[in-house]
Amino acid sequence: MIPLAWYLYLSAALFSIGVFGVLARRNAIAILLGIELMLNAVNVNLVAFWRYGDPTVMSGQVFAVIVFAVAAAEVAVGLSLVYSIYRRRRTVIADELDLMKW
Amino acid sequence: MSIENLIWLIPLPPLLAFFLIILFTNKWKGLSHTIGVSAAGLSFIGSMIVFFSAIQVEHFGEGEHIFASSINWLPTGEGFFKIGVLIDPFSAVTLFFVAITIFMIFLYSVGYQNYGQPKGDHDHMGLPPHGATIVDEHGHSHAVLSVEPMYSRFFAFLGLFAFGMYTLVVSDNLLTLFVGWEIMGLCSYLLIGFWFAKPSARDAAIKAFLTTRVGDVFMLLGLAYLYSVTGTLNYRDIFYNAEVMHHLSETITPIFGLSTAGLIGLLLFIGTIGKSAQWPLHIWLPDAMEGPTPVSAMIHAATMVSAGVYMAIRIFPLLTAGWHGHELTPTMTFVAFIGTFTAIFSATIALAQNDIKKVLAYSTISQLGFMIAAVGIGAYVAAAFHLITHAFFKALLFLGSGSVIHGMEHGILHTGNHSVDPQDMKNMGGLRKKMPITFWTFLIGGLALSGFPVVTAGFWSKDEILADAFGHGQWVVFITLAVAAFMTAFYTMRQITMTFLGEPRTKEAEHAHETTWTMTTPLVVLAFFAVTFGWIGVPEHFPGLGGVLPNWFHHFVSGTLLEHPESVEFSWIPLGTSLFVALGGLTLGWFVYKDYKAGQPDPLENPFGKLYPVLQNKWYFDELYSATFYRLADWISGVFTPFMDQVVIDGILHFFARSTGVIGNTLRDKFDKPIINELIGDGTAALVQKGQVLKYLQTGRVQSYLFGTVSAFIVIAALLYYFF
Amino acid sequence: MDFLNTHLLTTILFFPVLTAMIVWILPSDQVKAIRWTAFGGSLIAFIFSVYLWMNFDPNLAGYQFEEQYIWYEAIHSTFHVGIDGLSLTMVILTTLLTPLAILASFGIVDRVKAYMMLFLFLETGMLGVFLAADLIIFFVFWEIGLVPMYFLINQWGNPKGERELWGGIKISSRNYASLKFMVYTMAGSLGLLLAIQLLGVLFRNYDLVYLTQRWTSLDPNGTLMGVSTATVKTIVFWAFVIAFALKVPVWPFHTWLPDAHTEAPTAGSMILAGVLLKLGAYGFLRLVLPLFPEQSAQYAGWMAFLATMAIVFGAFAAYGQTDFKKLVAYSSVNHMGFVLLGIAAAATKIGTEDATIALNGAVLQMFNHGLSAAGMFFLVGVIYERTHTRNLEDFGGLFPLVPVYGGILIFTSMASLGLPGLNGFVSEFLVVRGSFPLLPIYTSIAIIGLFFTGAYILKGIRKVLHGPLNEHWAHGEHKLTEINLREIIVMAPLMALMLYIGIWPTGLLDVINKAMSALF
Amino acid sequence: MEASQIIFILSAILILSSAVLVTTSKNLVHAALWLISTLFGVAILYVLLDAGFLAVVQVVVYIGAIAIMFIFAVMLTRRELLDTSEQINKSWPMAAGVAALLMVALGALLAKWDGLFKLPAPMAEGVDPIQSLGIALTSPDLFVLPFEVASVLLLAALLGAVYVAMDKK
Repeated sequence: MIPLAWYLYLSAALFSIGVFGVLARRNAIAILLGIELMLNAVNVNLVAFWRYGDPTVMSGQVFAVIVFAVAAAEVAVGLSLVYSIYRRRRTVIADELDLMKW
Repeated sequence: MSIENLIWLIPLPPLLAFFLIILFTNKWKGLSHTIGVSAAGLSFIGSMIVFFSAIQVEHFGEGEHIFASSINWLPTGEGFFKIGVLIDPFSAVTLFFVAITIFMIFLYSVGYQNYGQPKGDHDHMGLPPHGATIVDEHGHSHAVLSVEPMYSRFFAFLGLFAFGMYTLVVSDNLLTLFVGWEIMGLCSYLLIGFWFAKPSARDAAIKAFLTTRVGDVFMLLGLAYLYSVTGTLNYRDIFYNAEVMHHLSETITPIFGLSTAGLIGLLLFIGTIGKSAQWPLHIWLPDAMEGPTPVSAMIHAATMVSAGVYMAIRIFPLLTAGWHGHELTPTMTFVAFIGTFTAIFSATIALAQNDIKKVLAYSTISQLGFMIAAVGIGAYVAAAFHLITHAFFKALLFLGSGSVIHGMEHGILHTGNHSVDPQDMKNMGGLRKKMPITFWTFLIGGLALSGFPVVTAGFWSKDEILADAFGHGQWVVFITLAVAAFMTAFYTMRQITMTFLGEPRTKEAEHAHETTWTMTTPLVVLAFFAVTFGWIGVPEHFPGLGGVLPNWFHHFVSGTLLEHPESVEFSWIPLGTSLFVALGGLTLGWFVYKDYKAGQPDPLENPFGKLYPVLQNKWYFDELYSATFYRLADWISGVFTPFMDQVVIDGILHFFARSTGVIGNTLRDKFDKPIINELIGDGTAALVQKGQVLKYLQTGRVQSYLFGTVSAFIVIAALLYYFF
Repeated sequence: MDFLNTHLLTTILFFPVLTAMIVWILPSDQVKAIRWTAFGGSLIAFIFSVYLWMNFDPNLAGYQFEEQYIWYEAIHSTFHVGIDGLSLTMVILTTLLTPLAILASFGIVDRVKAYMMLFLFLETGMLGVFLAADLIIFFVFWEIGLVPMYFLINQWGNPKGERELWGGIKISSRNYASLKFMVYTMAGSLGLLLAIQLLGVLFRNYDLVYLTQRWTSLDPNGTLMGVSTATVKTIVFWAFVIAFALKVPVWPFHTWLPDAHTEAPTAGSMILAGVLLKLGAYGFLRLVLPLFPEQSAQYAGWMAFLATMAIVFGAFAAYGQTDFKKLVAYSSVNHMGFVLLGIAAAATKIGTEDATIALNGAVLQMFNHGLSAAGMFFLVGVIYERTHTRNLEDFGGLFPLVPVYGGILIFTSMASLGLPGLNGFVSEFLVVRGSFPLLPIYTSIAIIGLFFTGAYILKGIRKVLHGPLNEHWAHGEHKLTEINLREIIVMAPLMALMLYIGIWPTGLLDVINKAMSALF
Repeated sequence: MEASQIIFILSAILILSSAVLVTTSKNLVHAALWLISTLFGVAILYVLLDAGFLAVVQVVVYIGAIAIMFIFAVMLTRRELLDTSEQINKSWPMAAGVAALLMVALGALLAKWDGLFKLPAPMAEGVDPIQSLGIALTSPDLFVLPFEVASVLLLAALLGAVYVAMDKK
């Protein structure tokens, strides 16, 4: 029997790693990878709460499914944006994409 | 089908013809006139059935012995305003002459508008046809009459016109009468202005519409008044209802101390003045002769203007309310004065006119004055009788004059001299040989108009009016009308002499030509009625003839109202007078004009002296109105109202706008700029400096924003968690 | 269908907005699609309102098809819409004229999308006023109708023309006209809003039925907020009257009308004359008379005086114009004067048979004027589109060139003139009949205006169609072309209705009559 | 130690170490591959949590589609396949600080919650979680609307992605 705390701490750790990845990586694709980590952390949380709460109420799983869909959509659009930027600017380094500064 | 349903249907065929022609068959002339004429024919047959059914009913007109039916039309609060049809004795006889004359007009128009002739060389819509050139098999080219360019439209308008007239006659209340009345007003506008491209025709049309509308608005007021007092406009409910009439004649209004009935009657009668072209609203009728010659002219002589008299007779109980057979009430005095004055006034003008149609136009006004005068002295049966006989012979005369003009146009095309006016009697003469049918029928009509004794209808009806005036002791009316009748006979003979007798005064008159059968047939039919119709109204006590034929007309028509008027006592004085004025006028006219030659001044010019141009210019009434009413209206609409709107009202408005602007500018110049801006300063410079530094926070990098967001989130969450 | 039956009014009300949204997402260069969508949308709204007409029961008093939604709870205002015979007549008129006006503006090529959207918003604004059963809603829609009209005049109005103001300032006349229209109406709205607020503050409610009941049953000798009830009522009464009088417009508040009409695009004039002017008269009937019966009776003489002035001076002014469109514009002042005359007469003795007849006449006159004024403005637009002039002196004798147009113009003019057998006569007669026993002097004077109505109508026909042909329009590049099929289709329903109401007004009048009997 | 606890600890180690490598490895292809490994670990957790369907979806959709897409994207956007330039930006210590702070904060937050050491309730007899999930997603009373909205979102994303990535000459 695994206590709920294990899952929660694991997901918190995974989320924090994801946040680090998003903040620290230079490559835009790597930033997206970080986001994927964060989304997975959330999903773990959702499913864990479903299992440890009332498993007959399916909201947790449904939320997870919808997070899948959102993740897929986000990746599709995000990557195509990255690709589109790359075609124009020949770079995917986030720091160099600062046209919107002062 | 019951008679009541048939009455509903009588006005409809011409209306259908109007819509059919306007919407669909406008392009096909033959089809259009077939539709128009057969519609008129259908209505004619229906009218005859109704008429002959009516005269077979015993005591027709009394109580329930009438044909009537009605339906709800306008909801008014709790109840309904009903409209319906009614045939009582008076409308039955009116229907009779209306049906005949309208049918004849339709038939006549086919010939008059040159059906079957080629298309004109230079004809345009809106102008009379100028004639066409055709080349025969020998290579000779002839000028012939050309067909009217708007031929179909003409029949459509006639159809609408007939619809209006029939509606007016068969309706059972004053509102639908007014509907028919105004529709005819529109048609007269359309028909007088038929050749709208001629400025004179266009202006005449507007003059006709507006002048009659002066009367109409008063009439509408009268209708509203009557309706609000009695709660109905139905003839039977008001005029055939002693209680209502009593109430109306007993209540007194604040205006001139007239009784309610008298005031309403007066208001409605002003409508008659307009429609029947009585003085002082007579000015439109002579100008109405601008319409296509005989047809619109005859409409304005035989049918439409009769509507005014028709209504005057309809509202007879109102006009005579409070009258007991002796002293005339104020309203009756007014009516009698208008009628009598108009009769003599326009007879004087007719003496000096040279246009064949204008003479007839003024004679129409004069004869209508006779009828109105008869109504005014309380002799409504005589008025109705004269209305009908006049309709027949005046229709005949107008159609005859149209035929003459047509013949003259033929002559003009032959000689090619277009400067000759085909309507000017000075250019005619000797036409009796060229146009025999026209001559004989015109002669019959002329004699009827003059009141040629015994044989013609005009004699009997005019005699009855004079006898009534005499019998009721109205000496002024009697003498004035007798003088007018004398003038009538005189100018009628003048017209006949100048037109038909003697020798042709121009080449064109020599080459005039009799017209086609579609034009002459109506002349013959109408001539028949112009003679025979008088025989149904021979007074019972007339020496010799009286009692041989029953005075059917008087019996029948007096059933229209509750009180049956008695026939007046026979007296030799009016009979002698009418014999004298008729025969004397005719003889004098012939003597004065029998030797009239081309180029001579009119024989009346010398004896009349300075009066002659006054008569010729119609007593300068047009000029008088132009100088007063038209100028006043122009001033109000052209000067006063723009001043009011643009200077006064907009001036106030602009004053406000300007003041607001001034206040705003003052505030800015005197307060904002010197005080606020100077004292407090812009207050923005410091902000700009700080912004210069702070703008570097805006790195443009996604990650630095995200960093800020996450840090802020943690800090805020921590604060919230620990402090709340 | 069930949804439709329970939400019919809101469906009609917001269908134009929905259509406008669809128009919005269409690409701007697809002009045809935009036009037809806008036309189709407004036509469907019309079909709905015909369905409403079919299912409406004239025998019931009070509102039908009511809908009430929570809207602004803090001030106790609800989104309450309902319909009775009076508003039904106006709704039919609005939904009928809008598709025709849209069809009439197919000739517009400049910024079609924005134009059509404004038009559809305008329709919703007008419908909202007629349907509202809550004062706040009434006011909101009242103002909504104003904005699109402002832009229609300001942006799509006659681009030519300059107007010199004081001190040599020159502005384009369409700017001047639209600003005048806006400022005039806003000035009235100010009082209206304050008056509405006063009622709302007093009773903590804006529902019309409730307010009418409470407001009219106030103790007349009591005080409100320290002032006597009668004084408060009089002040509120005049606030309402001025707001509505500006919109009608009543003499002497009418000077915005000729300017706005002359500068507005054809379809804008059609709606302006056809429906917007009716908002003012509708306000009188819906709010002023029911809320202030005593004050209306007290000041009926003044209202009748203004109405008579409008009739007489409107007619004279129309007669004096040389601009065809201004002539028609002034005719609106003249015709709407009869509406106000009927209302003023009815106010003197509310509830009597005469008053009911006068009100029947007034409402029918509103409907009739909607038809004939829209028709006349459209016809002026037709000829203006071809000749680019509105000066009557530039025309003359055009009848042979354009016989069909001429026939239609004469027909419509005659309806406007009040020829019996066409619609105008019935309503004018009813107004005169109802007003005469109540206000004989004013009615008699108004009749003079009726005479001049004839004069200016005939002047228009005379200058345009009759007389010698102006050769300028007969040949070459200026050759005048006949009215086309689309334009005939715009006119056909108007003409059919004019004839139908003229001959058989019973159906429509029955609804109006029952509504008037129930309302007063 | 139960077997499930051992499995959990093993997969947790897998997840966390791969996740760290995802965020730190210089070669992006490697990072993407490490992501797959992380996702696989999460799938194991789903199995442990009796969410079989999600585990399968995780493998099929996430690993099979999303992660592969990343690899494609990485390869499409590299000038040279082996990019040796710096992959971590200069302010990475601050990022690490924030991440650590977040971890501490979350940990502290969790530590205060009473239900932390709750044990799972036994699964109800005769209830198939997959069937329940299916019903939940398609029943109008439950989640059909969010489900449909999600599908619209996917469609929109599909169109958007195609549009954005399209090479407009």
